[in-house]
Amino acid sequence: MAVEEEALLSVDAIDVHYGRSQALFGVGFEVGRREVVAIVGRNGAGKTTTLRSIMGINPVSNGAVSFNGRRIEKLRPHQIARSGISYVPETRDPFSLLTVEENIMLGYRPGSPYDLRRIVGWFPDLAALLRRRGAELSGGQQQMMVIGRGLALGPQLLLLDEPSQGLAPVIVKKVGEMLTALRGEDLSIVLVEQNIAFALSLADRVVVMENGAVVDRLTADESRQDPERIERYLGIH
Amino acid sequence: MLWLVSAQLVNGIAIGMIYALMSFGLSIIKGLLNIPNFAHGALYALGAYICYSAVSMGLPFALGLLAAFAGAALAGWALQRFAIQPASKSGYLAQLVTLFGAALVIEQMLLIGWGTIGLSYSPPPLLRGAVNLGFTVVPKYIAFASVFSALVIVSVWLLIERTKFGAYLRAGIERPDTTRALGINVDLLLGVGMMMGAGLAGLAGGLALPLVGATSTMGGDMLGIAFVVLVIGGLGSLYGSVAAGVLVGVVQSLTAIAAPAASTAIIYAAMIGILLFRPQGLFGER
Amino acid sequence: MTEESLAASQAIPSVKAGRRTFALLKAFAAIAAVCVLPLVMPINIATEILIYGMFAMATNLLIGTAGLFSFGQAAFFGVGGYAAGYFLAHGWTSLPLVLFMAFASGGLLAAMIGGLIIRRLGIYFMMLTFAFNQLVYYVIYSWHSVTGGEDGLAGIRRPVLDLPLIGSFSFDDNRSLYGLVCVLFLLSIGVLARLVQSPFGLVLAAARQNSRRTISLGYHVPALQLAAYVIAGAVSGVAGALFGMLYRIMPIDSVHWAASAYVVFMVVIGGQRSMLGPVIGAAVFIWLQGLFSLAWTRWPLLLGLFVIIIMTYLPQGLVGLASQRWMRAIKRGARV
Amino acid sequence: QKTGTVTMGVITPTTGTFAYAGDLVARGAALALEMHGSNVLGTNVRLLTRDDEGKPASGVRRVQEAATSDGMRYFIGAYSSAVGLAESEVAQREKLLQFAAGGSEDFTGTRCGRYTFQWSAHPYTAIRATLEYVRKSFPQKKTIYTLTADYVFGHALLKYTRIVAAELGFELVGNDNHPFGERQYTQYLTKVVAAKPDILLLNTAGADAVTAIRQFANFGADNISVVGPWTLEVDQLAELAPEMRTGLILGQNYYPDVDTPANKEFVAAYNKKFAALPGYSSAYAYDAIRTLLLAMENANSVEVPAVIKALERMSWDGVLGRMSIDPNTHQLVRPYFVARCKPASAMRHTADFAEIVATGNAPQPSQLNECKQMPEL
Amino acid sequence: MTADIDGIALAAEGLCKRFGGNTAVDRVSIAFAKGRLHSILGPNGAGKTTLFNLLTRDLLLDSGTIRLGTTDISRLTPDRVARMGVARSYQISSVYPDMSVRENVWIAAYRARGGNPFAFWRQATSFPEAGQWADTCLSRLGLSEIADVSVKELSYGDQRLLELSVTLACAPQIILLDEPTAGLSRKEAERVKRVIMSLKGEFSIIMIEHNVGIVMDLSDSITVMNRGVVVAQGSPDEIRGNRDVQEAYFGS
Ligand SMILES: Nc1ncnc2c1ncn2[C@@H]1O[C@H](COP(=O)(O)OP(=O)(O)OP(=O)(O)O)[C@@H](O)[C@H]1O
Ligand SMILES: Nc1ncnc2c1ncn2[C@@H]1O[C@H](COP(=O)(O)OP(=O)(O)OP(=O)(O)O)[C@@H](O)[C@H]1O
Ligand SMILES: [Mg+2]
Ligand SMILES: [Mg+2]
Repeated sequence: MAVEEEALLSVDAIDVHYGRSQALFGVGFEVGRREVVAIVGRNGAGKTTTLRSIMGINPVSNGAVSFNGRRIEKLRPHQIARSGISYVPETRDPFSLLTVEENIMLGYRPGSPYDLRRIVGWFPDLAALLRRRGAELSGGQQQMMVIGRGLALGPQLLLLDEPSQGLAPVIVKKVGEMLTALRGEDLSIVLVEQNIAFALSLADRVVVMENGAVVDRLTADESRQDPERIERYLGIH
Repeated sequence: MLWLVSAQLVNGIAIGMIYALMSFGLSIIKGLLNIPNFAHGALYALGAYICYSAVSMGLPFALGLLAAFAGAALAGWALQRFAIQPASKSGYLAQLVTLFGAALVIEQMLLIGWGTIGLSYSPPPLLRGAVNLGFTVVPKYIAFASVFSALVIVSVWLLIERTKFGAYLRAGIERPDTTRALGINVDLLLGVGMMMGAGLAGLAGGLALPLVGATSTMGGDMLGIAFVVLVIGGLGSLYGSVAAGVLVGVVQSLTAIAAPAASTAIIYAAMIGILLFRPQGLFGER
Repeated sequence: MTEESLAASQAIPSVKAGRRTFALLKAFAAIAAVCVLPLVMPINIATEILIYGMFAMATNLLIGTAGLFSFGQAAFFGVGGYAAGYFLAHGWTSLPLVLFMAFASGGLLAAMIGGLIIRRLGIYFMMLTFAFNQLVYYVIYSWHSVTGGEDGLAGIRRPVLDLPLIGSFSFDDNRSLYGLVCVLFLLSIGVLARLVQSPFGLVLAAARQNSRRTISLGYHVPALQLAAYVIAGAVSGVAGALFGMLYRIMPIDSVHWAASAYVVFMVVIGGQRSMLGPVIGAAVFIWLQGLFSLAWTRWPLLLGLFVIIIMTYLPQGLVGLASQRWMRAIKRGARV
Repeated sequence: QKTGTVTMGVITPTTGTFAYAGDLVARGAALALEMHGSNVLGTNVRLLTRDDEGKPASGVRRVQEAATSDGMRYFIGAYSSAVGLAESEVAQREKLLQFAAGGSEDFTGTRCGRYTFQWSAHPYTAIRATLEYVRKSFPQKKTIYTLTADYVFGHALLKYTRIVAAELGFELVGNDNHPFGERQYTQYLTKVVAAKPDILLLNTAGADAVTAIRQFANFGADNISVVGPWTLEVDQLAELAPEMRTGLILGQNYYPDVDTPANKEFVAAYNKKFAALPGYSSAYAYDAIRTLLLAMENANSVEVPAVIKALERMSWDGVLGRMSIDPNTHQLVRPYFVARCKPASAMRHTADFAEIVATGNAPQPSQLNECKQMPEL
Repeated sequence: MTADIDGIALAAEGLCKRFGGNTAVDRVSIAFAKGRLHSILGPNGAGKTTLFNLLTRDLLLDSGTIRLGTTDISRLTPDRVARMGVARSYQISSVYPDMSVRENVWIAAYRARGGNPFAFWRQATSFPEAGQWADTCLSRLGLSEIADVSVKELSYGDQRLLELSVTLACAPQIILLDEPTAGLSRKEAERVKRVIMSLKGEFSIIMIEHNVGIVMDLSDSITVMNRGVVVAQGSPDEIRGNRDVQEAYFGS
């Protein structure tokens, strides 16, 4: 794939601050069309902050974010979302008073390829819960719901923050299958994961972060050939 | 005795619908910002004044009502834009206090704009006089106002329930950031919702003009009742506001038979009783 | 005054040396400020500021520390004032007696109301406090024979302090009343500041942030909150009694819910996260009210604008502004 | 304290429920002083205006402050009796002369004081004057339904209504008490209409009365006459649309048509300065200040005790006519006016609401008075 | 079963909990042995967290009894239960955002060390025992370095560690852990695993966890739930071999 030629998203040396303390230091990477990029790193490395900055929730103090060739780092979150990016937060953030169906369809835009039918098709567990309120779901059910909510927007780029967290293995597997199936469509994914095996099974490329900076970039092949390379960063042994 | 009770019942229901309209707007704003709108009374007064100005310029009463709605809605927007939103970063209580402040400002502006003497307006000739129901008489205007309120409530309700607007509102309140990230312009949404709630307050004020006139303090008088209605009906339950409005109207009317002086104290006691035993209100959901 | 910040959240982590002397210094500053107050303004205004300062501090124990947004504190202020006032108007003028009556009646009423409502959360709690306030208002309003109804309770006499050996001391003079108010004010600052830094205060603050978690740690949260509610009610009652003594009348509007709203005003514009914030809020509020009302007949408009502006630009209230400035100054000093 | 200056306070509401009155009171006071030359017995007189917000506590606070910081010795202006009565306590203690107005009989009854004078008529005077007129002009009207404000003022009016009705032979067929600040009167009015009385007597005042009359107009019950012995002063008549007003019989403490030289002079000067007719609020302030200045001249002193003694002995031509002060109660003995509102077609100008149809000055029977011995100065 | 050897720490009999029409926990009977680590596995929505909520009395029971040792706690309030030695961590981090890390732990430590919550006359700092115990708990999870950081500023993973540290500071007899390693990176998960291992024996531990590796390595026994009922119970090996569990949970 010709990633350099026409990246869908390019994050270019962004700095992000929380108040006076700096959380990201010149983070940069690119995501091509129909590509899955995994971001891995230890707790507090800045993965979530990166996603939130792309989404415009945390302001970027230096650097640029381009999407489809358009600068977006100054746009407001809803404008960024409308330009085709959608974000699934690690804290899930369900809307506790809305029903599951309302939760999922909140950002739905006519023309989105992912309607309620398809989403429930991927997560049959949700079918029986559609009338339930967001707060009345178990942790894992919420996770499925908010992944669905993110997809319903019909994004070109999906930012997934630890989607496997709290899911039973059987569901993790299902999510994996679903994401694999989505690769056939016009969708790119940035996947933040602690479950390395899961991440590697999906990713085309891996970005490793440490202390708010990108410290390594690997292709899928490289990571398979040299599994130790990632493990070193994650601090096992 | 029986005819007296039924007379008061009819009267109570009619008055109750106007209360309902008032607290319906309050309920929308409560749903929106999750705060009791302490400036609601001031917006109600503003509506009455605007309506007065419109009719005294020779416009028909219907247009006066429209102007009351529009003017208050505009004020609601300004309130959201210049007071509530800036204060929201200072926290929940700050928004509340800001609304108090805004109520003071609006009330004083009414005095500056329209003078300190209260204003009166008689209903259009078509609505003057009373209908005789045999056992009681009901002033035509009161009958009109209650039916009109009911219609407004139903149509706004349908607007909220039948569109995604309601879901957006609730989502935007709970998690503004996440809602924005779903492509929804939360600030615009809050502005529009605030305009709607404020507009309804203004409309209620316009509607009340022939009944209570226009005075700068009329808002404070109404605010207490509107809160009681809101709480009894269940916070955030639109349907509850209506039922509770009627209930409060009827209770007030009926206590007027036996112990009129207690009628205000009674509705507060009722509010306390209901909150203690059914904190979500009569129709609210947990 | 100093930009003191005794927020609960700072009490534990670092017990640095010198903190104690610093606290002592602040205490002296507070006392000094209180002493010069009557020199710069009419004495009744100075007295009123301290009275409302006490009232606002007590309210802030609920709002700032415990996160219980009460819109009904005027009920306790009023009941304390009416109880003490009734005794003073009917010839019982012993100071300890009336102060006790005010303290006890404020606390007792708070215990009764609090017992019913303390488990209600958020906006429900707010609305209940509001409704009870109105109910108390209507009771006082209609109980004309005892309370004077809408005319207020008039004919309140100033109390007398009988000291063995020394003799009896009367507070008829405004300056001696100011002295009395000063002593009670400083006492309540001391008690409340201590309380906020105590385990009790910390746990209240914890329950504010996450009550379910606090319960699961083994704390009976409603009991703690009720205790705070009663303490706030009792202190408010004493403030109310002092108010009655100051103007020798207990007006009905002191029990109206608008009075509750005003004390919340004071707390919020002063700053909820510090001990002296509410006091400064009270001072500014009362002082501005006087100033604006001289300046323009439509003065509440100025007051409203002032509140909106403060809330827009100073999230932490006036004290937040002061401490920001101060921190910056310190940093600048350190760099030089 | 400034020597050589007499400071008079106008402590009056410019905000709150009675906000409309404050400016009018201040106008009247300023006019009286201006016409007198801002100076009495060679001493400079200065006016001090403060907002009492219509609240007792604020009133007391302002009076106290003005007395201690500004050397105020005389004051007028309270609009609500609750405020005035609260201020009266400060007046007795600080030895300030208060010339009050307001509906409560307590000023000159249970809570009378040597330093307080009452400008408004006594409720008995008001009711007697009003009902006497009704008795004479509408002999066929016999039954009265009363609507009473549920606080001291309303109760006092009701008490005297009973006494006067017995004196004049009216029959009271029903009464309802409504809370102060009530905005919803249809439930009471429904009862009234059902009882079919000849007369609806409003023992309520101010905004409450305006609202009640407005809502009564909606019933279209033309055969019931509305009578207000002490209900709406001329200031508030503008709040009612002409068709709501027409035919109302209202007792008045003051009406601009009052035919006395002092009033003519006052109305002319007022009209010249403010391009409007004066109302109750302005007239009260004007007449009170005028009377105080007169009393100072009579006493040949600006000291409060001397002025009090002078007032207690005085009898003079005031704005309202021949007036004097009852030394035992400090009640102003003065005429009270009954006015009848005109239909819109009969109005000569926009403020020509009514015409004076009767006057009366029957004082409260002294056996009913509860003012104990006036204390020494 | 193992229970007989050490005695029962906590036992439930016929627990039921319905939410509207949906039964989240359906006649569950379960016993937890003293000093053992007992895991609860099950697909999402199986009722595991609800079971925890019932055991700690955070939720009211519809029916059933709960016994702590020999005491019936089915009617006690949650704070009483906590004081009797039952501590829990929450699935969603549940910490005090406006406080520092140390203060968070201190609140738990103070109660655990028998501090009087109504002590409003003394300084919080005049209770050194609680402070020391809090520090011990912090260092056990490697949080000492960030003890003075405000909790708002912590990354998600650190909040999870803090959550555990607070639970530990309750100095309980029984610890209920709801997904303690969710959201933790490998290194932190490893650390948490070591901490839990070191707690074993000291306390009775009940753990909900989707990380099967950790469950299998640590557990003495495992209960599997599905749709509110217990579907299997046994040692890790037994559970690994159970076909139904394989299908319902692992999906293979
Ligand atoms: N609201 C905040 N205020 C201040 N600092 C913050 C805030 N949120 C995060 N940080 C800091 O920013 C850094 C990056 O945090 P971030 O949440 O992006 O990490 P992460 O890689 O997503 O970690 P995890 O795997 O634990 O979710 C951390 O050091 C954290 O302490
Ligand atoms: N407050 C509630 N109201 C209604 N239903 C609820 C409520 N809480 C939980 N449920 C339902 O009860 C069932 C059990 O939920 P529980 O949270 O116990 O699952 P869990 O086993 O912990 O799942 P997970 O592993 O996903 O966290 C679920 O179907 C859930 O939707
Ligand atoms: Mg993260
Ligand atoms: Mg769970």
